[in-house]
Amino acid sequence: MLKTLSRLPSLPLSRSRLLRSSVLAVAIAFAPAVLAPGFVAPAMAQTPGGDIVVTYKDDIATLDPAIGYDWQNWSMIKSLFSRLMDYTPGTPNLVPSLAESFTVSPDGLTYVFKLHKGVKFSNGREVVPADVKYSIERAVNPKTQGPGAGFFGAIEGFDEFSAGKADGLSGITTDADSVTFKLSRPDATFLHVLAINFASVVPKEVVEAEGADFGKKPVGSGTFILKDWVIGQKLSFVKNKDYFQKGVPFIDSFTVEIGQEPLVAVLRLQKGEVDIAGDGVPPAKFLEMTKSPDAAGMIVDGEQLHTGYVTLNTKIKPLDNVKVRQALNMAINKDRIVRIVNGRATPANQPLPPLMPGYDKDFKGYAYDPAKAKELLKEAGLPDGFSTVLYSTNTDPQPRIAQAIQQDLAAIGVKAEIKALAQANVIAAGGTEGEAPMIWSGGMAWIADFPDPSNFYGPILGCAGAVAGGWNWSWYCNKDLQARAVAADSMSDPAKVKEREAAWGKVFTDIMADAPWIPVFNERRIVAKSKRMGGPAEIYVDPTRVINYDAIFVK
Amino acid sequence: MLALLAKRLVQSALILLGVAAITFVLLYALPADPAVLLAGRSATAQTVANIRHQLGLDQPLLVQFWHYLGNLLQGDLGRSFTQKTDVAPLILARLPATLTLMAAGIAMELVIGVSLGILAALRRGGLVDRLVMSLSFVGVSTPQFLVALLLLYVFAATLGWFPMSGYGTAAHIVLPAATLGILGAGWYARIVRSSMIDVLNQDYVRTARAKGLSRRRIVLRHALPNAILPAIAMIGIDIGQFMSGVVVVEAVYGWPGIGQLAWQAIQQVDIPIIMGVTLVSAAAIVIGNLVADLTAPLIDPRIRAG
Amino acid sequence: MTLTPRPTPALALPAPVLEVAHLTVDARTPAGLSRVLEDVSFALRPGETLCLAGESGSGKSVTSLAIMGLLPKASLRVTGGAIRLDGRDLVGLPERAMRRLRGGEIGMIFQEPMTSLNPVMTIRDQLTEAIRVHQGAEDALARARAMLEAVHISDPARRLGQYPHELSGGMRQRVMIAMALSCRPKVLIADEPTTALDVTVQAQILKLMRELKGEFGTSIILITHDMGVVAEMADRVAVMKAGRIVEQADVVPLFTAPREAYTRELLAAVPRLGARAGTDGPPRVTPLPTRFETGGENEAGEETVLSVHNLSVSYGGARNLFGRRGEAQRAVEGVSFALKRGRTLGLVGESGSGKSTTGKAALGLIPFTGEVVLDGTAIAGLSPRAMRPLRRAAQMIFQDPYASLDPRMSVGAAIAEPLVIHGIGNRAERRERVAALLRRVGLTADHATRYPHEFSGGQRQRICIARALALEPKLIVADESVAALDVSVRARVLDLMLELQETMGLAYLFISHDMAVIEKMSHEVAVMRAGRLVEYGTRRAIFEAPHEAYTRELIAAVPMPDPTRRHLAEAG
Amino acid sequence: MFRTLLRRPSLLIGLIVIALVLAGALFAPLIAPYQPDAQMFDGLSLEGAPLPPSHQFPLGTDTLGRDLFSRLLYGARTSLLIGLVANGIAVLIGLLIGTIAGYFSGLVGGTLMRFTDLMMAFPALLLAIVLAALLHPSLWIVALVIALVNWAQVARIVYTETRSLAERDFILAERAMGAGHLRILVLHILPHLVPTAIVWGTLGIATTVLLEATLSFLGIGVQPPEPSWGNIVFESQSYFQQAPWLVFFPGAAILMTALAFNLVGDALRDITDPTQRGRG
Repeated sequence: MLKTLSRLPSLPLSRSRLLRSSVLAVAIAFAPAVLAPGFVAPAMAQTPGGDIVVTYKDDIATLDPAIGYDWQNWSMIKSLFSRLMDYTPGTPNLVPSLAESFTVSPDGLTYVFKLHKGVKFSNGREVVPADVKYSIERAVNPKTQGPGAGFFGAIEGFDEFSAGKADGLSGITTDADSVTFKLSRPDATFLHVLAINFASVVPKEVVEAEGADFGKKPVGSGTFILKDWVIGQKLSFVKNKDYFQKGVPFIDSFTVEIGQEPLVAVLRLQKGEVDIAGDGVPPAKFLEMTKSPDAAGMIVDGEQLHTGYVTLNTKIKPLDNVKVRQALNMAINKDRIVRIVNGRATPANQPLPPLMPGYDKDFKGYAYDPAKAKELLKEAGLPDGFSTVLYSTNTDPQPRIAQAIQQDLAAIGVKAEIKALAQANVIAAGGTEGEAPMIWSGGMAWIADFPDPSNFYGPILGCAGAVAGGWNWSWYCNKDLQARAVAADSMSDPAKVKEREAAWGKVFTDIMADAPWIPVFNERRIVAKSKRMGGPAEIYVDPTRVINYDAIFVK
Repeated sequence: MLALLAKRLVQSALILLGVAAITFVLLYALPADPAVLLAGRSATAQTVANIRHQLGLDQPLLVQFWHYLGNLLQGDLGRSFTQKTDVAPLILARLPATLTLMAAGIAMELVIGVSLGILAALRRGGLVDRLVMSLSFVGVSTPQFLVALLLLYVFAATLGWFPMSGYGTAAHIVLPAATLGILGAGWYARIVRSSMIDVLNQDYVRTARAKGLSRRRIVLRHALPNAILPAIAMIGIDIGQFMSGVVVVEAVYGWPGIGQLAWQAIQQVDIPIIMGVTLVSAAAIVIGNLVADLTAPLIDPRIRAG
Repeated sequence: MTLTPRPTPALALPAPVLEVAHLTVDARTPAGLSRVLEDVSFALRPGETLCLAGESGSGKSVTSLAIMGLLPKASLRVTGGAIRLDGRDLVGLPERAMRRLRGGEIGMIFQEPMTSLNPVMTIRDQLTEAIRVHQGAEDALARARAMLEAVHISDPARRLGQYPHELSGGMRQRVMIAMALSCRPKVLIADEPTTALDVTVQAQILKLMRELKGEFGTSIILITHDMGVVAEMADRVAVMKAGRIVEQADVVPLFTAPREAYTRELLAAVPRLGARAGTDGPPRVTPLPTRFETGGENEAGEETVLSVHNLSVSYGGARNLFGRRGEAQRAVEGVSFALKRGRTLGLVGESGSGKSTTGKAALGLIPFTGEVVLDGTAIAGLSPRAMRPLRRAAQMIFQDPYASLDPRMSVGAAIAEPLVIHGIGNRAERRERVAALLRRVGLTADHATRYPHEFSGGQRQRICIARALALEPKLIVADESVAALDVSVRARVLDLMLELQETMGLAYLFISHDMAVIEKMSHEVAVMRAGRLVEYGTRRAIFEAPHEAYTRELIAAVPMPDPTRRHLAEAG
Repeated sequence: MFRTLLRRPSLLIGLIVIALVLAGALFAPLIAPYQPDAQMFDGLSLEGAPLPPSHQFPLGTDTLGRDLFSRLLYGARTSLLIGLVANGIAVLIGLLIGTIAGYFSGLVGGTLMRFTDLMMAFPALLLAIVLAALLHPSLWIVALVIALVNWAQVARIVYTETRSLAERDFILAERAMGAGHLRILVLHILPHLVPTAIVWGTLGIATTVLLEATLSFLGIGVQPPEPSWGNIVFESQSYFQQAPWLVFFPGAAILMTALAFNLVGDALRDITDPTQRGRG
């Protein structure tokens, strides 16, 4: 998941992966080895040119691909650098990018990528296979302190390297025009891993020359080049004329203005001063905008792989009692909460969002039934309810949602005190054993790094996450389910795709029997763009990029 | 004078040291572990421990503080946990914006406050006086964010006279500076009024009148330089108030100053940035007081003599 | 010049420069109008010095401000009469026209040279300003310098660039005079121009004024409460009381044959230097022979109450960063004296000579070095706790009786305070004692429930004395205790103090800058200058045969309330 | 007293407003038409938008469908409580440190005043933010934080006044009579500082209400659903265009109350200190 450590004025706007079809991305790995990079044919012709303005509230942190891991810099890094694999814009469909072609061994343990010839970094040097090896090793190297190291855990030599016992990843070898990866175990998600930002290719000599400043003066081989960065004010990106795929991107440049209140950004957008309000439409403005005649041209409303939930700490009394947890699940009026967020979400009943492979649309979950909830509490020996604490981040609308939950809980006699804190403090409380009985995940909610159900389990519901400083804030650990999860993840045989999917799906619905979460809703992402901006909605709520700067264009 | 300056400088340095120590202790006690936040969700306990070690967070508080001070003396404010860059350039990049805003705000305060104060003092007890005094009360009683939102809505969003947000041109600074200035002007008006009334009752003003000077000359040449002294002392204190005010104002107007930086850093428990911003604002306050202390003698020769 | 008894024919005498006729001024108060000046009339002839004399509140200053058109508009207003300058009525003249006269035709100087100059402007700016406003800019600077030379200021070129705080009080008053005369006004109004100055400086300034009057041909209205100054300066005198002129006459007849009772009273109250010549002690005010209430000793001067040896007090030396003091300045150095029971030591000197500091150090109120023996105990280095019993032996009375009383405490409580502190008596006993003390100082017992601001200055000083007496001290340090009082009140308070000394055997360390008062009160006199004792001896020795030139200078500088013996202005 | 009131309409107005606010706070349960934290189904439009003032909801509803009028009434309790508690503490600390530092100039006074300077140099809001984050915000913590931020100013003023008092002759007279330090401090210095303390306490309440609002605006104030004027505005600030009543009414309440306290404080200063009459 991406850290959304920032003050989000609206619903959690997080980098999302939109999965339009249920076709498993893994399948692509075994498609004919030469997949031409290309685009979903847009409805209208893209005219090249145009300079656009994008706004964000928060500072852009580093643009170093080995480090950057938040939803603002994610899409910029995507466009500054290229990777072996990428996605078709607006879809979760994997395509080779820097790789001209690739092969996978039948046992799923060896991947060979042949690189495009003549791809150049923006400093003029050609990209060679050694750069790929260097870049991934850099992301894994503990000295980098990169948050993405764990994704590469399947590559041979990972453990030695991350423990500091080796100088590099023994599993990556290169020759004149190709890179070979040897895995220590089958990883059904490995091609996705090579498409995430941490696998971006960087030029070693520049990284070493710039040292710590590389994140502020990035050099890559992507569609755009960072021309200028006025810290705290704006970043200017210009089109990389030498990008190895001709005709990409469309716009000549985009300027990211920082420090703009989302509300102000939308007001400016309506006046035509801004083209994309990066932080989306704040709730206050949402209804008005959707009702206005301009709405059709300005509002992009897309689904994302998001679930908002309340964690129930299984190590804190009385939440350690499954009946209590079930009772709480039945107490929440999710329809009302959805109304409070102006209908920008749909009620949820399981951890996985509807568009995620493995989502069980027949699963009913716990229906809203306060009477039954009270009964369950009585059975649990708590006829008069109990007192507890509900944590939430302190940015609108999270405290409001927490209050709605609080009122629902009060209806069955559960008195929840709200602690609305800065995000960092909530995360710290969640990662401390016995500290936070309940946490509303809003603003920090789980969004998959890539469209695979496995990504929704490990850190947030698996035993490995239930440690101090971990992200499994329910402190939930079911050994049986854990075993089934591991089994499902090693099913890398393409023939078993459906089976794997079903296995994962069952894991998530079975988790609900233990009720460590109250899944509340799946939120849609609302983006505001100026009317001159063209293209389908997908490229503004791109499942892999948030905003796909490569694909957007000016009408 | 030089001795005074040296003394005040050392005093200021000690105050900053105190501020650094207090902030350090406070932040150390914050219930959030930067290492965990940095490591991200897919991190193992080993990674977290590694990061903690690399940041020196596993060392005793005193050692950490000692290192921090050592670096500080070399102008090194440490590295931001989240942004992975040196803090000093981050703050330096944003400081001009905040300083510009503060300067504009203070200028507005002074111009509005001093002229209204003089006006009220001259029309003491009259309608103008009462009006000015009432307005000054409304000024100091109004929540800053309310004014910020109101000005934004009226003058930028509705009337479109000024840009809504951003930085760079003179037009951009008007509304944020007005938000800071209009409210603060109330204090200045009150202070200047009261000291002006005081000064106008002084013997030397009577002397000036006995010399047959014009009222204008008496007010501007004789009374004002004396009456302005308390207002100058106020500027030093004011900078402290402004440092708080800019957080709100910068947030509303998207002003790229250190207020926004501070707010983000607090949300992210980015201790080096919080430390840096605290020290810089404390330094601004201290320098402001210092400048006020040193400006007063320029106007008042009596202080010059010590 | 003498006033002719007949109605003044226009041709017989030069026409007055300034004529005030039936001037009436009212004050606006919440309760309505109240009269401040009533039917004030006088005429100022060319080259004449007219003194407006009177005690505080008599309307002297209001008169002068009315002439200048400087009455505070909000509260005071001329409601009748006329002020004619060269025949032109100034009452109701528009501000613009009035402004031309101020500083141009009428100059004015004030009591406090310290505060009457703008502290943030150079002397040059303040001087040239007036010249420029009234007479154009041409040679303002040269004329300013000429004016400074005319008032005999040392190093005038340098003074021009200086700020008021860099000048001494005397120099500032000279600058004020230079400023007031810079446009050669016809009339100079001097409102208590020397009251705030040391006696020697006063003599110089008075002399200067006389000299300049001749030189510039200016007529002077001199406002003063000091009959000595009147006698030294005036051609004619108008005595004011409660907003009226009670008597107006040439100066010699006024002093030799005052017609009005009030004038006589006023003159009688003025202490005259040399009045005690040939005697050893203060005048006896009680008819009976000395009998101390305490009984024990019946011979005054046996017991030494206070002995000070080699006393030094350091001030200043700004604290450095670490709280240590830097190089200190000596405020008092090597002062020694002794004071016996029932006697008064007059400590005299000009401002800044260290008199008050000596007084406070003698009571251990400020840190000092040297030896102070108070009632037989050396107090150096004593803790406040150890000092406490000694406090009963010695008390202090200050210059400003209002400031030395807690405004939030009733008079009774204030007088009882020392008794409470020392745990003397119960509530009822204390109340009785307070009543007795109040009666003792000439007030009544029912005053106890009132608050200080309800009393007049003289009464307040009596209250302070009562409080000082509460502990039946042997010694009272009186620090300029009568300086703030009007002459008539001053005389009565001094008499009270003498009477208390006679009946209770009090010893006084009497600190004053006023030679006449010192002469009246003291048995012994110590003259201080710049922190040191320059002369110390019996009163008679000091006043009748001073050894030191400085002492002689001090005595010579005192204005004599006798116009026939003018010595200050005319001597040099 | 009544005459004084009549002659000072501003004081009268201030007192009336304060009385109204106090009454509203005290009798909130009687006056309020709804529970302050009741999220009513009919309090939101079908799309989830807050409702404008109407017969049913006199000041409209907030974004959770709660009655704004009821929340403002209960919010007055919180805001006033914080104002009084925070200022009480701040004035007490300031009085203690200021008098001690002013009376015992020298090492003790110097140290205390350097510490006060340090607190003055500390960016107040930053301190408040860090402390609030550190201590987990609650009503009392917010009050405490504000007190800790505000005392330094009171201490400075008290210090200056004590210094000038300590040099007055009547204090010297007390010492000459043999009065101990405690007696002088308690009986002769403190009573003179009471008006200052009252005035600053009153003026401070205005600042405090504003600071609480600012803390809430930044999301670190009183915890929801407990209403305070600050967090009511904070929760709804982004609706200032769509639902202006959500910002306007609480904003006006804060403004009016702050104004009232300022007016009263100023008038008190004039009345208790005749020498200051007519000054700022």
